[in-house]
Amino acid sequence: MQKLSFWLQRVSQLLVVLLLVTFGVSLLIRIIPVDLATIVMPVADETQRAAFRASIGLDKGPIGYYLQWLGNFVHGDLGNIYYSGGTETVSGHLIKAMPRSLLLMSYTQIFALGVAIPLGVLSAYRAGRRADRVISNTLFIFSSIPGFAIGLILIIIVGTKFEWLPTLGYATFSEGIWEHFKHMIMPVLSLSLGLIAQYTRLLRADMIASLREDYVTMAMSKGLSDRRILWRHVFRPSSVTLFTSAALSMGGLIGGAIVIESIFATYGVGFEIFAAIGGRQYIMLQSCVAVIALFYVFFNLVVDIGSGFVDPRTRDRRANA
Amino acid sequence: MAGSGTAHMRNTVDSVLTVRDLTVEFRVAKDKIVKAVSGLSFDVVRGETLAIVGESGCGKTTLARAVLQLPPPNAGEVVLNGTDLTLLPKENLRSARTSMQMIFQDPISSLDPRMTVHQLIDEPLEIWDRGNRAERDERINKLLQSVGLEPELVLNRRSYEFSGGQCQRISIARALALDPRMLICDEPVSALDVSIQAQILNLLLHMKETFGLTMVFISHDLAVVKAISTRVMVMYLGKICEVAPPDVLYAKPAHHYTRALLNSVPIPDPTKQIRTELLQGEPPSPMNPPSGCRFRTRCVGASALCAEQEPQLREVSPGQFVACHHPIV
Amino acid sequence: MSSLLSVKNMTVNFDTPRGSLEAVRNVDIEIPAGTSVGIVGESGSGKTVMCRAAMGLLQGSTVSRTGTVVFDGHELTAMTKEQVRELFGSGMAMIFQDPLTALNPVRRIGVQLSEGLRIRLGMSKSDAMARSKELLELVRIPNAAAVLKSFPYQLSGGMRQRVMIAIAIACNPKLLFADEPTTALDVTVQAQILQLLRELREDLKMSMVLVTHDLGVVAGNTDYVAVMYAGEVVEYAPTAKLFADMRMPYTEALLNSIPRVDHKPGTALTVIAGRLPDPTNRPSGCGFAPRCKYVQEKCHKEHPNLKTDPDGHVYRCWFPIGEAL
Amino acid sequence: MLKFKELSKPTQLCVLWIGLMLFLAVFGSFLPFEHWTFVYEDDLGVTPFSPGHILGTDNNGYDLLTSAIAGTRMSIFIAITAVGLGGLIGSALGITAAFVRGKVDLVLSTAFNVGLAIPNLVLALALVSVLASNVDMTVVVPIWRRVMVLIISLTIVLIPILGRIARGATLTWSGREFVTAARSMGMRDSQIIKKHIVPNVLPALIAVAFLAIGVVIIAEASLSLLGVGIPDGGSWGGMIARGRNDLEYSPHVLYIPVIFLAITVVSTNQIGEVLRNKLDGREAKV
Repeated sequence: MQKLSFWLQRVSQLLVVLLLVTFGVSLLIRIIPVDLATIVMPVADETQRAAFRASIGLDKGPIGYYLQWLGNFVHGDLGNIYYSGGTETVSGHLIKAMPRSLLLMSYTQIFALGVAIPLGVLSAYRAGRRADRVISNTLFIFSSIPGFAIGLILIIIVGTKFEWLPTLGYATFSEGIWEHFKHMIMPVLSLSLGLIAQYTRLLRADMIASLREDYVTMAMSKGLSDRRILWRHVFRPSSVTLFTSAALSMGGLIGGAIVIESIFATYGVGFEIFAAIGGRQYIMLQSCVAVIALFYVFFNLVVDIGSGFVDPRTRDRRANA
Repeated sequence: MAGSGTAHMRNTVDSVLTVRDLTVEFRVAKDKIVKAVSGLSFDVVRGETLAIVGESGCGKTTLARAVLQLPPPNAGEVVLNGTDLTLLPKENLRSARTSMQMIFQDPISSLDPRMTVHQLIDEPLEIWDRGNRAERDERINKLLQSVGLEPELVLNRRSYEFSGGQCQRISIARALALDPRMLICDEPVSALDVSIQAQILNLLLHMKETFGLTMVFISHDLAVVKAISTRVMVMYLGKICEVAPPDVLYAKPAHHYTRALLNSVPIPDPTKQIRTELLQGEPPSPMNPPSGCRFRTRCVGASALCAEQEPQLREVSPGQFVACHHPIV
Repeated sequence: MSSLLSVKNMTVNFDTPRGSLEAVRNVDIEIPAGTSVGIVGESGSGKTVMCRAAMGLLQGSTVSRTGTVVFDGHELTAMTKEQVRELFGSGMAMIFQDPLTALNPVRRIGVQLSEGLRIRLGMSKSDAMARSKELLELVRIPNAAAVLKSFPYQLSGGMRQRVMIAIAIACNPKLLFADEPTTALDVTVQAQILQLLRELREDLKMSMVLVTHDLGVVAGNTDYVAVMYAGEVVEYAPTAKLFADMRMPYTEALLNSIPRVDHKPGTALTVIAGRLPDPTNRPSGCGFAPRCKYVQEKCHKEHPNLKTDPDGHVYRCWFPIGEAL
Repeated sequence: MLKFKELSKPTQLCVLWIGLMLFLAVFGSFLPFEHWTFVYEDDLGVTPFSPGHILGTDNNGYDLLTSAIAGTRMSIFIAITAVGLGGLIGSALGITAAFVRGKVDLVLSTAFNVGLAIPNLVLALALVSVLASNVDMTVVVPIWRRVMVLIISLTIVLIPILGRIARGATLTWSGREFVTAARSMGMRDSQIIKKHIVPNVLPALIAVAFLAIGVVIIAEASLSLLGVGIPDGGSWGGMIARGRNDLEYSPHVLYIPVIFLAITVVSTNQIGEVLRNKLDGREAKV
């Protein structure tokens, strides 16, 4: 049962990362030059503030505070958002924001991969020829324009000038599927153009490397058609890096989404983080980062499982690890 | 074999290198240990060339590196000029290593691509502060000339501008810079073309004479070894099969493995094709070697005894030692 | 004897950043049906490129091939890629030096082996699998059923080479190109693979082109030998004749530089000085002239033409061995 | 090394553009223009290519050319400092981890993974907001402190990214036989790192550093756009943030900093790419 021990080891590694990340973020509260209780209760007196500190464990030192927060987090209590006039739960905000972000990220990934895979295969197959040069150069430029710039330019052209699409807000499915997608098109485009460039380049490079391998010549000498060789023999071994990078870019997407969500007022998780920082809601920030780190761990495991699926060599290396 | 024993050890005062019961094992997984070299002993006498021959995975390269303590072996002693290297503290080991230099298989990977030939050969001299600039430059020129390179043409070029054979010449010059007593060559010609192989082999022979070197020459190629060795040691799965001078070993091998190996070498002469029975199968895994004689699973002469008892090296003819219960007579 | 494969005046060029590289130039070679022809040369002599170009396996915008290749009555050089492809598998097949890189790392042996059968012979999936198992047994792989389900990296070098041979002979090719099939293997395994190839050739009535750098491998396994140097065929003769009566100084020098187990220990090796000419900047005279011990004035200036002895021995030299100056 | 004349035309343009940006960053304030905060009260929202205002003005009357030059200075300064610091610290840690192996490697690799587990922008945003916050929210944080905080935050973000690359490169190179050869000659580990590892790892890191400059420029712009970076049009990001307010009537206020930023990022990416290919070509020969 070597396999089990590999996964145990891998999961424990990731858990260590997860704990260290959340602990690190919980230290932020200690670094800020301001007292959290003062921010939360600007008009309260010292006893009330002390009670507040005790309620979230701030009086217990960094480790005590972290352990209390962690205990609550595991039980689904992500803390509260405090503002003048009341509190709301962080989980309440996240439950509303999460689906929007997840949908935005999923559409972005699907669109980016859907475009990048054929482009990558085509430009590797026609490497050095015109189609390849056109694709590579166009994408190279796209990869250098930040997503928010693309978003703002889209707003100017598509949203303001021609008024084809709404520039702000989000629509749920219940408001109509078409409405939902209309609000998503521009954010998805802004987030995905850079990714398309990145994915295409990765796939192209790996495909070109694979195409030079003897097993491709071997497949040719068996009399297989180019199309079959490309997709059946070359694509799969060449796609490991692509899928790894796609899964790991989910984290980066959340970062990118902060800006895009604030431009398009999508109010997803990215926007919540931004709002938490702007409003000095450090508990909210801490829990949001923890949730993102959870995602990171999850997608790392997806990569591990997926790459074993695509490339049997990794599976066996693990069995021996 | 593939057995153990020390009958072939000569224990003379002339021994430059004496290796006793050397064992190297790697852990590749939790409960998987590769037994690369198992309790192996040999000695190398001044002025001789000991050839270590075996197929891939027999542990010959691991052996060479363990002798140089790169990394140190798990057990056993490596006595160089009377000093046991395995017991030396780090700093002393550093200086002890200089009397034993190594030539590697991949001539290109063994030279730093960012350094000029001058810098490459100067490096060992610089580490040990051998002479001033002018003296060192003169030494570099001499070394280059002795390996057949024109100093003016090569000094300021980098390794990637040279062919494999030329890189190997540079490596030899570098290895000789510190006046070592001993040269360990790990497959120095197997990455080279046939016509270049001969050049490097002849150069090594020539250098050996000029510099009074003692040599350990590791190879998978019995033919290459025959041309340059004074003693041949055949290895199989981390153990010794047979030790003998080449004229004896090639004429009448006593170990079944040695014979099989010899019969497998293709001879470039259509009139001399021998078609004997081939060795069947492939070597077993060094993680789980067979009991008793490690070669018994593929040996035509194996008996029940071979599974039970590990054969010890013994002398079957003057100078010819074999680790086999049923040697070929 | 009729020629199964006939290559006429073939030249292969690669465009490189350093200029045009003539990897193969003006090669003529005949592979008589039912024979095994060895192609010997050092690295960079163009032997691998020659074989791949003959089969039409070189691709990309930087390669160009001229000359004619006729295989079994088909002029390959006049056919489309698709038409040539029809001949692969059942007409020509190829095995490669390193079976680890020549087998697809992520697909099971069974899939790779049965693929050709299904596409070229139109077999059903189960028939192809059954035939695949037979093929593995034919190349003497023990435990064939388990090997069908394995991935290439799980097999040893020798086993992988057997699998590759099984794939190559799956559709009963008339001609097998074996490109350094044993270079990556240990000598004992090499002997096994060479024996397997000899037996299969006999059983399947298959011709073979055996590419190697090892004159020893050629001596025991071929009927004819072509020696290549710097992109050209410099000598071509029946194997026995070539070894008995060499005409080309390069062949002789190559043979004398090989360390041999059948010679006395300590026999000095003859060294070929210098190195191969730069393929992007070939000398105008004979490519071997700077390294040749018989070199004359003329060798540096004029490129030697192929000469043919009355007994069919072909060589490319102004002053062949055994001919008075 | 690379010769300018041997580069392709587009790459030459990229090098020239980066040269221009560096020139503006260093000497921009000596050019005979009004200070970038000067308000042309009569020229509000002038379109580009107008006399007196080649790149136009925005709706507040700021000249966009002088703004862009000042922005160049800030953006380039932040990017180069952060990449320089992050590169130095990251590669020192990465090289140590890979060369020493064992526990040191475990600790440093885990630290890198912790850094990588938080998305770059989230990490930078959190760091900036914590480090740049005042006790009293109404007190404006001075610009120099914002710049410092931005640089520190972006440096921290870069350390694990560049550290991991340095670690990978070191692992490859320290497996080469010339390292074994150096050991067998009696070289000390510290000398091996200095003479064999660093010179071989460095070129790859320089190539990556060029790519990182692009990443940092974009990150700084994103932070400014979110309002936590450089305020009031002091950098390209700040200009974009300002241009955002008037998309409908003066889109050029947005386009101009975006164009500066995009060309710069294209250029650094292209130079990084060329360097990397050049190195790969060398690698292939080795």
